[in-house]
Amino acid sequence: MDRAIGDGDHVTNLLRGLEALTKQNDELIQLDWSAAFMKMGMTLMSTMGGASGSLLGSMFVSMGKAAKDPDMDLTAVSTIYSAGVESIKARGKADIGEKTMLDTLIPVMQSLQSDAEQNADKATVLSNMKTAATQGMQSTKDMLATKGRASFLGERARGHIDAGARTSQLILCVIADELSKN
Amino acid sequence: MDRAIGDGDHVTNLLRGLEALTKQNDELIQLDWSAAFMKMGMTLMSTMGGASGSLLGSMFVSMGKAAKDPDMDLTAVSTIYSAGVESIKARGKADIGEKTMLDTLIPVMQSLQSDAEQNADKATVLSNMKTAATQGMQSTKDMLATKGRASFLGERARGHIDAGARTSQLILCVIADELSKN
Amino acid sequence: MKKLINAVDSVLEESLSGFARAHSDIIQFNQQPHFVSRKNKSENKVALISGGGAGHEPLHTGLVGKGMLDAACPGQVFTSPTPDQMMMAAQTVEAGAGVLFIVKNYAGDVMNFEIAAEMLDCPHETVLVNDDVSLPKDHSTGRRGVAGTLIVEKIVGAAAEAGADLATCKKLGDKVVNATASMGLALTSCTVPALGQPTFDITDNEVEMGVGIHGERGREIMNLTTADELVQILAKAIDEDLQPAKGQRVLLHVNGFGATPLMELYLVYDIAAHFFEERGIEIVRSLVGNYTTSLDMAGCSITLTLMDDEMLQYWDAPVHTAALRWGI
Amino acid sequence: MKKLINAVDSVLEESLSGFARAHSDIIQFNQQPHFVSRKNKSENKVALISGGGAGHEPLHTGLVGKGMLDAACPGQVFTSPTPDQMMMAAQTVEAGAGVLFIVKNYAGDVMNFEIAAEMLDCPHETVLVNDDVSLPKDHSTGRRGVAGTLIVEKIVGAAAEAGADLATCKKLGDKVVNATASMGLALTSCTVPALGQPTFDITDNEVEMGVGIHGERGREIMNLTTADELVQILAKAIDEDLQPAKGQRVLLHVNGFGATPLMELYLVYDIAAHFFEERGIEIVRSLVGNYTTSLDMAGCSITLTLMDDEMLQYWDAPVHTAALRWGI
Ligand SMILES: Nc1ncnc2c1ncn2[C@@H]1O[C@H](COP(=O)(O)OP(=O)(O)O)[C@@H](O)[C@H]1O
Ligand SMILES: Nc1ncnc2c1ncn2[C@@H]1O[C@H](COP(=O)(O)OP(=O)(O)O)[C@@H](O)[C@H]1O
Ligand SMILES: [Mg+2]
Ligand SMILES: [Mg+2]
Ligand SMILES: [Mg+2]
Ligand SMILES: [Mg+2]
Repeated sequence: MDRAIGDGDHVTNLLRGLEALTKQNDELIQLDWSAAFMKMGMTLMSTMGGASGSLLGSMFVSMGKAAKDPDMDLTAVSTIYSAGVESIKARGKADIGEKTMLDTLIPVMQSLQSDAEQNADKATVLSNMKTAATQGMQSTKDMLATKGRASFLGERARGHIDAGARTSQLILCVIADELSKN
Repeated sequence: MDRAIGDGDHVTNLLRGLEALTKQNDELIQLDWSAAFMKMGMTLMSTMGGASGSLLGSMFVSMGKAAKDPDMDLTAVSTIYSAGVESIKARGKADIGEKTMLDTLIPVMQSLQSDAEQNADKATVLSNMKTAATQGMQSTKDMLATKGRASFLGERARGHIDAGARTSQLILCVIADELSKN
Repeated sequence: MKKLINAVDSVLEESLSGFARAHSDIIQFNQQPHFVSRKNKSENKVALISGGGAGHEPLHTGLVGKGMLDAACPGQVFTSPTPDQMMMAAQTVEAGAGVLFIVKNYAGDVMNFEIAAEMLDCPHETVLVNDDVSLPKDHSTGRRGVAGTLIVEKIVGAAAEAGADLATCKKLGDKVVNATASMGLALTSCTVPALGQPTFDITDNEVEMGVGIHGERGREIMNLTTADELVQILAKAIDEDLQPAKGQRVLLHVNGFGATPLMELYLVYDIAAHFFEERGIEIVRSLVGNYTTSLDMAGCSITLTLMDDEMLQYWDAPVHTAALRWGI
Repeated sequence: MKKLINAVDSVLEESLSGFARAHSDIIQFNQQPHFVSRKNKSENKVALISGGGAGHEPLHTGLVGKGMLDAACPGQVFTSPTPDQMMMAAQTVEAGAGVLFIVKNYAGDVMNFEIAAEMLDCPHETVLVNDDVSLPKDHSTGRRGVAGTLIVEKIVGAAAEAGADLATCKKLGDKVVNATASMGLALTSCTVPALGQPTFDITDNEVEMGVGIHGERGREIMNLTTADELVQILAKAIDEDLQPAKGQRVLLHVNGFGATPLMELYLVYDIAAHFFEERGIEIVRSLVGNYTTSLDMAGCSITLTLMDDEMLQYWDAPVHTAALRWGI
């Protein structure tokens, strides 16, 4: 997926990380949210490699640190997720508009935050989340990249969706779909 | 031409040699047959390289040694040419039937020898020479190679004409055609 | 994809195993997590650690040994290694004088090394290599680290071996980085095993000019022309960046990307050497060969380092690694 | 054809010029006729001369220097050199103790060296290298000389350096040849500049098994399968030919043909080493890399040499050439 404007390994990296997580499923289920996020972060960090490994690893570790409350209401989810996204911004020295996964992750953060403030119902939250993720992902298409490998390509990167933005969107949409089932 | 069963350089080697000879044309014309053959041999030897360079070089050097008589009648030509072919046989430790240039050169030698004995007229000599060269060249097609690079291929060499046999035939036919003009 | 491998997933493991066997006289290989380290640890020496995605061999594993790296952490092919590799490597080779990380400037490498460094509880410094002048100096992520990395590792490795302390090694590393510029071009893409197809498409008369070392596209596509013209473009970019003075002594490194024969690399060297000598620059050391590769990519890069007495002395100092060896 | 060259006719010249520049500390290059010779001639030493078609770099030019060859005569790409090259090289490097020619067994090489030898008026001997076991021992032209040549040159080079006389060098050379077996496979053809297209066609799932080093086809076409299976075929053929006894010490050399990355070569080494170790053979020395190449051909060969104390001592002796260097 990052073949066009990256080095072609993003999906492999992600799959390696997800596979490692799957193997720990039984263990993770035993843990509270904080410990589970922490462990997931460490696992992603030590199995994925690449830019995305350090970023997603950092995200989950930070989410683990933020998840003190066992109670997972929308506000808690929003706070925890935001802590994760902020850690990516800090680690990657990047922000929205640089053609990275943050272009998916930040709009979702904003959507969660405003839905939490407005106490929106679950269906709305999940639908808004998917819209934000998808629009964010798509917004990377016409961007110039200023972070990550695609930045080396200058104008040649325009017209391609960022791999990290795309996989983040996919994952967030799958999560939203799963949550809407129960 | 020796791409199929050789290493693909035979024609290049030959052209390099012929080009060097062409450059010496003015010089060669001044020399008697013996000296001219000698010089041609040394030139081929030091410009062609490869198996064919050493063989054709040896051939011309030997022809130079054999060309003592300034008088070039058919018997002399046959004797001189035979000396050249014999030197290839000796240098290459090869004989007819091994899928090499000798399969062209030896039949021509035999044709010249018998035409010299029978005192054949020029047209007959040249026509016999062409026939011998062409049949000889073609005979290599179905042979197994036992000398040269093609020998490494075993059965895989069958069905291909040997490059050295082909170029020898071409050269001999061109010479015959030139001689028949005057 | 035509490769001498058994399975896409086991390439790295099996290759490292072979490397470890073939060079068991000088290195040892840690399986979990992956890193290669020097067999004989010398006390009170700054420990040099580098790493990065695999696929650039001999960089970095082939540069572990006396006079150069203490450890190398290979990631998956073209994928930055993970922090636990650098952590464990550091714990293994640290010898009382601190750790110097030598990191090629790529987001993934930088961040993963950073995380490792943050968790490390011994003195440490990082030298960031960013020698690729195909990108402007003020590029948003900085320039990439490419073939100049070997030169940094050799010179700083010799200094560490000679007893220089951490601050001195760090300073020397930065000096070498600042004195080094590289630029490369690709004639073909490479094929990453996990991908199974060339990373980019390129026609028979195109050249990717200004490429990195991960099979990513270059700065621009150009028409394939003579080596003279292509090498001039590389050399000019380097010359404009470093602006060496007349009489300046330099090290000229022509690097192959993996599939370009030595015959062509020496031809490239000839053109580049001529270019710089014509400008009154004195080539005092040379290195020609496939050192910082991109798997099976065809192409080359040119690296120039402005040398001074100190750097020359360290370049010449004995080294014994799998890929670079002299004086021992 | 995608190559970093200026013109088909000048490749060799320009490449040799670059080689000569890059290694002017140890070699000198004679333009007319072509040969590369050692810079510092030692008196009363047997002079070792090898040569052959170009395109196998670093063989042989990259093996000229202290402890190895005194001169190398490169022909055109894949074309045997001409006798005047060997004559002139011999006259230049002969140092009162005679000349030893090291010749790979190919009709062209053999005959051209033979002619040179016949014209030479100093004592001389020839070691014919024929290590390629892809051909039967009783093949009509004998077996080809391939990657084992480097091992002959290294060991005999060290003996000559140590003062062995011509007869001793010749005998040692023959001993190494008899103790050495190689076999190779190709994944792709190479492209000879003058030809401009690959020498043979091969599909994506074919392997040429039992190839030489001139881009000629191999013994047979096989299906591309795992490295394990392919390397076993090479190793088995070598094992059957040399029949090493249990406990036999060997040198294992994995050679790349030019376009195969080190990552794959080390993987091949791992498989081959495992194969021989399982049979109780002791691998005491290893060499992995692109040494006897076929321009840009992808593929590899395996070479095994049965070592004794004398050969080990000479293998370990100092050497300083462009491509092989240790101890100096
Ligand atoms: N500095 C950064 N900040 C945020 N995201 C980044 C940054 N650098 C890269 N990324 C994201 O990482 C993705 C690439 O991940 P991956 O392919 O695993 O790493 P690598 O670039 O090391 O090969 C990009 O598509 C982009 O979304
Ligand atoms: N031993 C030999 N005796 C006679 N002719 C030979 C012998 N070996 C090779 N040849 C001829 O030489 C030709 C190849 O010449 P060339 O391609 O120039 O040399 P090389 O085989 O060294 O590449 C073959 O086609 C064959 O006709
Ligand atoms: Mg990537
Ligand atoms: Mg040929
Ligand atoms: Mg990557
Ligand atoms: Mg040839």
